[in-house]
Amino acid sequence: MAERKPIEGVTIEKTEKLIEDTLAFMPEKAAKKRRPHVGANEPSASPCAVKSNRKIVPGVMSQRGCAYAGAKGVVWGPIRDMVHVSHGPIGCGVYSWGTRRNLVQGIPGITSFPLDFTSDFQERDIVYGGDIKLEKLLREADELFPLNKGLSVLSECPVGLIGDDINAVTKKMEKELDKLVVPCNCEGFRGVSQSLGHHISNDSIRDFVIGKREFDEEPGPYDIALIGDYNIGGDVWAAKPILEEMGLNVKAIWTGDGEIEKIAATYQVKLNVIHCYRSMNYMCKVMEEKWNIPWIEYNFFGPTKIAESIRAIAERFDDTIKEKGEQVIAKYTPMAEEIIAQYKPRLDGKTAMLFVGGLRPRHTVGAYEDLGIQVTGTGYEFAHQDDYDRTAPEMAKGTIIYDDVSEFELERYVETMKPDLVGSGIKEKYVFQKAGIPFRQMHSWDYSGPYHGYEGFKIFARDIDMAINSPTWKLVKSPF
Amino acid sequence: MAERKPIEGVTIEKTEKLIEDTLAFMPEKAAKKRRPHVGANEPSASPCAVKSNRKIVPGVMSQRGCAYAGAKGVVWGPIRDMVHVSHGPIGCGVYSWGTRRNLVQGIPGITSFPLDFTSDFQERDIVYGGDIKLEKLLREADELFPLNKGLSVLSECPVGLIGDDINAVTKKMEKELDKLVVPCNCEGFRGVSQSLGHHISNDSIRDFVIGKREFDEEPGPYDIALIGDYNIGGDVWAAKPILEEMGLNVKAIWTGDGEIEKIAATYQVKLNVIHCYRSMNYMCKVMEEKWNIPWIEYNFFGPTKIAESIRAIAERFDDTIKEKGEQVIAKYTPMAEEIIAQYKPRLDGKTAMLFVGGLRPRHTVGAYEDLGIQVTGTGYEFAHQDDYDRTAPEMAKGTIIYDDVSEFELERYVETMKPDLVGSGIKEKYVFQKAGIPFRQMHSWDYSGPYHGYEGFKIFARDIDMAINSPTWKLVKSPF
Amino acid sequence: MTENAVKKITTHTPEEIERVAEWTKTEDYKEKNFAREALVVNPAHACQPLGAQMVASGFAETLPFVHGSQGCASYFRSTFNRHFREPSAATCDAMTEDGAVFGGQNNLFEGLENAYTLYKPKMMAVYTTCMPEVIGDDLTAFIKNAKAAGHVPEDLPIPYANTPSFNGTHIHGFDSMLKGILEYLTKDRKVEDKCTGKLNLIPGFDGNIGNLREYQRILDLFEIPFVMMPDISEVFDSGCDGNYKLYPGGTPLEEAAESINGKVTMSLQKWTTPHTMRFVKSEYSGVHEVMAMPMGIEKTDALLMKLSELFDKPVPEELKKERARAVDAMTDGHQYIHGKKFAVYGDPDYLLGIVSFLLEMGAHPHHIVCSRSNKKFKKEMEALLETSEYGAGCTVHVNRDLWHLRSLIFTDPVDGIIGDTHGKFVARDTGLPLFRVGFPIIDRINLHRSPVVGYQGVINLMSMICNKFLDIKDETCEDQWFEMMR
Amino acid sequence: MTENAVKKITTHTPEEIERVAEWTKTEDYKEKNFAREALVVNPAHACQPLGAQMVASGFAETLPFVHGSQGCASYFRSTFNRHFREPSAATCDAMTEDGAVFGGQNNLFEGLENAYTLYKPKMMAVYTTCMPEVIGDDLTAFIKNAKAAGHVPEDLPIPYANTPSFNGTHIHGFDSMLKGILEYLTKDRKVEDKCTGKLNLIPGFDGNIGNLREYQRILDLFEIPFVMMPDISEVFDSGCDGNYKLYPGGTPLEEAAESINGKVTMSLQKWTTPHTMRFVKSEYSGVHEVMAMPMGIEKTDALLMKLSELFDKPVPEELKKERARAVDAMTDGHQYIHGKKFAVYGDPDYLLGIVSFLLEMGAHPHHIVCSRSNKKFKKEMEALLETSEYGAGCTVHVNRDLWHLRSLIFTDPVDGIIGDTHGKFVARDTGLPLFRVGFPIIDRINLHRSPVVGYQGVINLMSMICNKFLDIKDETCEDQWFEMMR
Repeated sequence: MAERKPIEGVTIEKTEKLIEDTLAFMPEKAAKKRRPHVGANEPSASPCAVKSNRKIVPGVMSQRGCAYAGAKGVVWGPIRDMVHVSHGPIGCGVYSWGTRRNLVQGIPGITSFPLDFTSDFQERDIVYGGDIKLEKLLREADELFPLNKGLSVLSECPVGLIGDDINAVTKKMEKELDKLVVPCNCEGFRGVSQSLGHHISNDSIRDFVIGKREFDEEPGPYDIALIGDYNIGGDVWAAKPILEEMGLNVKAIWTGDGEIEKIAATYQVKLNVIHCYRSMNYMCKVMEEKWNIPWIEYNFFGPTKIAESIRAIAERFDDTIKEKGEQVIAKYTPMAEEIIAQYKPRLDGKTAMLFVGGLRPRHTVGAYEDLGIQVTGTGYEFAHQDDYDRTAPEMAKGTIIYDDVSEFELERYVETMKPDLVGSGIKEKYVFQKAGIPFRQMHSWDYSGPYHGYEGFKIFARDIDMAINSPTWKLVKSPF
Repeated sequence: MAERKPIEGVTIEKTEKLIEDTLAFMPEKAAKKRRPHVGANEPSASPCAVKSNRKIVPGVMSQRGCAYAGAKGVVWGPIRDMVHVSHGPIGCGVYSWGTRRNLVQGIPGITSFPLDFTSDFQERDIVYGGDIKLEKLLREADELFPLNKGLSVLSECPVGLIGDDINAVTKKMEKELDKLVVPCNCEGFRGVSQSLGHHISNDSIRDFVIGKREFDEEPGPYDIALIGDYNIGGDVWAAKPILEEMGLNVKAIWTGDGEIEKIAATYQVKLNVIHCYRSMNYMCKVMEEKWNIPWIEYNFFGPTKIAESIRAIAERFDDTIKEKGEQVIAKYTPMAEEIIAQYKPRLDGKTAMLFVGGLRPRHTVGAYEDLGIQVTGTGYEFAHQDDYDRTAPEMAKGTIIYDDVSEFELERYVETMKPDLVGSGIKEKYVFQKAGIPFRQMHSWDYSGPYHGYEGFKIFARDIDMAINSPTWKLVKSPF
Repeated sequence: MTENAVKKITTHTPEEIERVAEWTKTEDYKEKNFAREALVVNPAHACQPLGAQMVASGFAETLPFVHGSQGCASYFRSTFNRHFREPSAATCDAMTEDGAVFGGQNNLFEGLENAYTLYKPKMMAVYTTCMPEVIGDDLTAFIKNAKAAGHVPEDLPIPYANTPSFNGTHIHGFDSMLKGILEYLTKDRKVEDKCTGKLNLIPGFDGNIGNLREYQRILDLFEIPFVMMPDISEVFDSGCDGNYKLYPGGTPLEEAAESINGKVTMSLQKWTTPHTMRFVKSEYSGVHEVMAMPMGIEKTDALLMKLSELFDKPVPEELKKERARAVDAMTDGHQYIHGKKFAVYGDPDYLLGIVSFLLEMGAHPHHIVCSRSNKKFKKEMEALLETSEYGAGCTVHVNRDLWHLRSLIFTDPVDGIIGDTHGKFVARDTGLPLFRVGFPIIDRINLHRSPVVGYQGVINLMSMICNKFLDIKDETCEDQWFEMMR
Repeated sequence: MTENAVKKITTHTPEEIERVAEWTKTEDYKEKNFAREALVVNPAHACQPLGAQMVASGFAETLPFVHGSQGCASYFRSTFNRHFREPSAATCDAMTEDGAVFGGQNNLFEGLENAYTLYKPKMMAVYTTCMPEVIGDDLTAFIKNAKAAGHVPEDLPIPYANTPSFNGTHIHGFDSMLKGILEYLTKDRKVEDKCTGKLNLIPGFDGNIGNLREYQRILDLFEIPFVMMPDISEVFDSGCDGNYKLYPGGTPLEEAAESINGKVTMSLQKWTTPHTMRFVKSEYSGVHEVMAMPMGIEKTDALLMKLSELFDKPVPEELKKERARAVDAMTDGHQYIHGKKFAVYGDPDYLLGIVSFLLEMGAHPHHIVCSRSNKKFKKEMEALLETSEYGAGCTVHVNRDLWHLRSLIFTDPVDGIIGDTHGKFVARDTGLPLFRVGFPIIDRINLHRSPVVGYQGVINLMSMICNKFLDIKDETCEDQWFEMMR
């Protein structure tokens, strides 16, 4: 991949100065903590110099969530046929109920469970412990929702603090209910971000799920699992058909619109294809180690990256698949070109700054570029070094890379770099819109989507055009 | 029928005084004109002393409409399969479009035509005449609405004044289109009320419709036509099933949800049963004279009158029908009793005053009485002597009877008699509601209905209870 | 077949019905439909006297008086009753056949006398129906004679307007009656160098009481003294307190008379008030302005800036805040309406406002229908469309009715329809939501109390439209697309 | 079967699925559902710190500060972001494992210092999440130490509230934080014989900005000087003018401090403010009143009369007119809601208001669900139901959730559901319209700008409910019942 062409007006010097000027507002200690997390991009440097996966600076408005959010919201919640119990006080379950847009098939409450199940801890549960209640709860849940294929128990902060043993309870109940009953010790105080929640969830899958089921059908040469697509706004439903058109059998999805028993049987596939590296790479490595399943990263944002990814995936299979892969590309390229012809003239030369989670800060860059938009800054809420290493080459020289950026910083970076669009989260959305800056909520596709695949690109292009070119922005400045 | 029992506090003397006091506000000439139109009821007097069918007093707010309203709104509009052309300026058609609630079956615009067809006269049409335009219009209408079974042309004021000859045009077009094309010279300036519009329409049916079609099937002994039910709020659909359950074949309906060709073939039936005597008695008499078809009035408001009517109609047929009639009564009486048991305790002893059109000022009295409500005043917008003669016996002694009552008078009569409900038209509704008096719009069933038949009685009872007992009335008086 | 043969009753087969039903959705049908020259089907306009009656109702203690057939008066009244769910007092002189022969003078005499005695108005505003217009009654003479003959006091104001139904629409009747009343009341009231300091505000034909209250609120915030002519805001939105009032509000007659010495006279409906404004320009002191109905941000801005300029007052802080809040709502909500196509119909001034709002939201006013107007209006609308890229491909149809609109939508679909209640049939046929804006609205409650003008109007229009689209999404999507958030 | 045997993937037959789906609608299921003791499914309440954050946001230049886990702060903020579609500033001290072991003092020190430096608040309001509550952090000491150690200035107000999520709901957190702030700010500010002359108005937990503006408008009309505590009306409804403001509004701190010398202190949410009002009663000068949220005519009347009495001012004419207009709308529109049955859920004070409104309209609040409250509330609600014949047969369910409500509706149907967005699933399952009232509303726009209190609120509620029923009628009826008028 060639290095990105430089962006007019973006230089390492300017960016470094911007960073210094911004951090100067902070108390010394805080600035010192933050300094390593922000940098001007050096596409050729390896590894990326930006530090990550550290505690947030207390008192600074971070956008981060917690381990529970990473476990419930990201990994477990999207599994459609399980009862996911938010175990602890009322809040966590309510706030994460239906707010991540991990869509599911099925009949809600009957065969799929996008509901809020909670033990709604009261004072007495803190004092006497919640294990007995949990046991009763699981029994009640299984009785009232008999078609569930399993139950997950997601611990909230107090559970860990008061020393409950949910693992004992789930073990007992798995036997009693004859279903997968999975403990996940994802108390929000653990770790520094959602990321540990992903990891703990990976551990739970490793320890309590995978290997416990097998597929009905005999394994085939084209069996794969789709890893790290959470079906936000229907992304899986736009991505999976592409893989299927390539001739691959998608046996399991981790975890968007996923089914727990198929996840448990995933060790039988031939290849794991992974979109969200951050949240799921650990399990790919586990499966590689234990079952010799290779894995490959891919990117289904924008036609350029989709084609690259189709070819890279096909490369792992025989000529049949390679040929079909090319057919898929040939089939959809005209549609993609049409979209580009429609929107690129309206967007060419615009710039965008991003700050999101998981994979998007780097994976979506190509999609913006397909539309003629250059990304001048990007960063992650909860990335690790390997994410940043993968990001640097995708960004032009001198663009700004920020890790766990605070609202305070981001405002100033945006103020100075003046992008035509900011793509970030709901907490930032209205801040930037007040400033008259077009914005898309890029965790949840701003209630739109899917953005994955060719179908998603069409929607992505429309949405980006709508955001940037909405005539409403012209009205922000009052004539009086 | 026994004379109504007296109503507490209602006497001839009091009522006469009320009338005198009210008319005293008027200029002498106007009071003199109005005096004969109002009276205290003498149930046993024959004929009723109240004068009717006179010109309204200019300058006094009458509720009356015009001949066009009687023709388009009442008689023709409800025929579902004709294109009814409001011929003249734009207004009449627009105001009468969908505002009378004569519901129809069929696919609107395809097989039924609850639309507003108009020639939208412009100055040039007044100057040069509208006949040529009308001819073209009928051709256009038939082309665009090919499944129509006929077209009616309803003249508005200017048409008669400028000397157009719509009859010549319709005659020509009937031939050309090979469909019933009916002229109706119902200019609004003709006559003193809607009533002349009914009559002119009857004439049009007599001259241009009836006799021109025949039924496919052989005539049977139980063939009847339902006359004078305009299907307001679905009344026909609540009345017709009763007649059918009695074993009668309803071959045609005049004109609610009616079909023009069946109307044209009505001369083949054995009996005409007529609900709205005012608007259709002329045609019954014509059919009696020309085709020897007997006719009978009936009343399908409230279980008492329904049972009476079923028996009276059955009386015209053989024992089969009589027996079935009794079965119908037996079948529905428990339902009616249930309704009465539910609502009468909430309504017993209440009083109501009415002022409506056609048949309702007398026909609904029994339904109110079924619910325990006494009617203390009633009157008609456009009745004739025969209507009042039929009304007097239905009302208690001393109750007030008013013909073509003005808003000014009615307000004062209501103010003094203090009924718990006023049942009248949309123009009066909000006047009385402002005064805190429960009201039902009794031309259109206040967007409810049906009120005919047993099914209708259930809705009637619910609505009357709702109107009188709505807790909103308690809020009218402000505490400050 | 002989002409008078008795025929059997005919029936259509289901196939035939299906065929015709489908045919009405085709280009072929559309072509035939648009070839119509004589037939009008489902028009979206009413006749002149209706507009005249709205004006008459909007002056204090004024009795609207219909010279002509009685049925007309009942139609006008019930139309207002249904829309406002309010009383609508008006009387008439009930001309009948003899009037057609001898003229309506006697009816007018008797009618005026009775009405005056019974209803004690401070003014009677007379307007005509077709009948006296066709026979050529001379109202100037009749009213003069009525006074001379003592039927009504000499000094009772009885302005009148000729409002033939076979010419123009309700907005033209509005214009004539308003001009008639102002001409009458202001006669000989002009005083050199006198200035009331007030704004004479002419809102135009508007069934939305909320709009009128919004104008009043804006002017109060500016602290601009004003008189609204006519002012139906209380007349057709009076309270229920146990007492019916025949004359619950309206423009005070003395203030209307003094309006000739006003500082500024402003119409907010250009297409509704040409004659009135011509009269104002020729007779009134002060500044004369015609502004667009303030729908959408830009037209509201323009009004406020004009008021600010004319009265040398800054735009009130509260309105600045409201503007920013409305823009906030627009930026927050644009995604629910951006790119959506609409069919809109109604009166010219309303249409210009709605189209302006839609363009500001990035929506397309795809089919614009005015069932009675002219080429000049069409040009003005087209010029408005040209101001925005979102107006590209949108077309304006003048003197086309709602049956034409049906063909337009079937052959070139949209996402929603904006207009009065009469559009509900085309909305149902085409399976689209109808956003009720305009007059009359006779199948929903309270909508006439919710302003569509000013910054608040922007929020209201957005709420109505976007939330309905979201309702539809929630109601029609499959389970898998049913979501907590939207 | 051995425990660790690898099993085949299971599937359910369509018949089995259908059977279960139908079974969930039965009395049998309802019984099992109501027998639940441990499991809560789809509750309609949130946790204490959310309410505390709303309070903290509502004071001028105040930074809400979460002492505890960082994820909580993000959840609270995004909840407000989604409901108001507005920024929601708040920070936290990000306690993690080490905090669990050593306590959160160091986090608090660093957090307060950084937050103070970066965001320059005039006050920081601290509230807790589960974690410090479980480990027993001593906030009084911590904050004192923070000041002593120079992390923040001594004179910077840093009130705090213990808001454990395992106790009560968001309304209790609201109460604690408000009490905490008032206690802090008013300390030593009481002056004998001094009276601000003002009304201290405590609106309670209310996500409806329109309600707050309505209170303000009413008090302005009365010309009663007031301070609203907290006042989120600008904070969560600021304009879009190109400048983001971190602190766009809120109760001025000095006015809050002076509130202790107020003429009247009034809460409009009894169930939300018991501790605050207990504190007020014990410390504040003047009159202390708890009034019901003014939903419906009678409760609005009661509020206005109380204000009139306490401030010796007549009810303003404008409000009298509004009352009459609201009653007019009710009498005109009652037929569209009379006799209809509703399921309602939400916070206690909102529920009392909604039920009062429904009873006034002749509607039945058939199932009333409060997912966390107590027997006293249940009794109060039952007493309210007993005031009207339309309350007969209606039942109150306390500590029952929206999955219980699903059973209630399936076994005993209603016509509509009133509550926040979370009810949309039960509404969909049962095929009923959801009338969105309460918090949060995260799937429609602008509803939080439309007041449901006061006379205007009556009109808004009626419009929302009745027009939706009419929409449904028009959309679902057969052609033959499709009508122009409704």
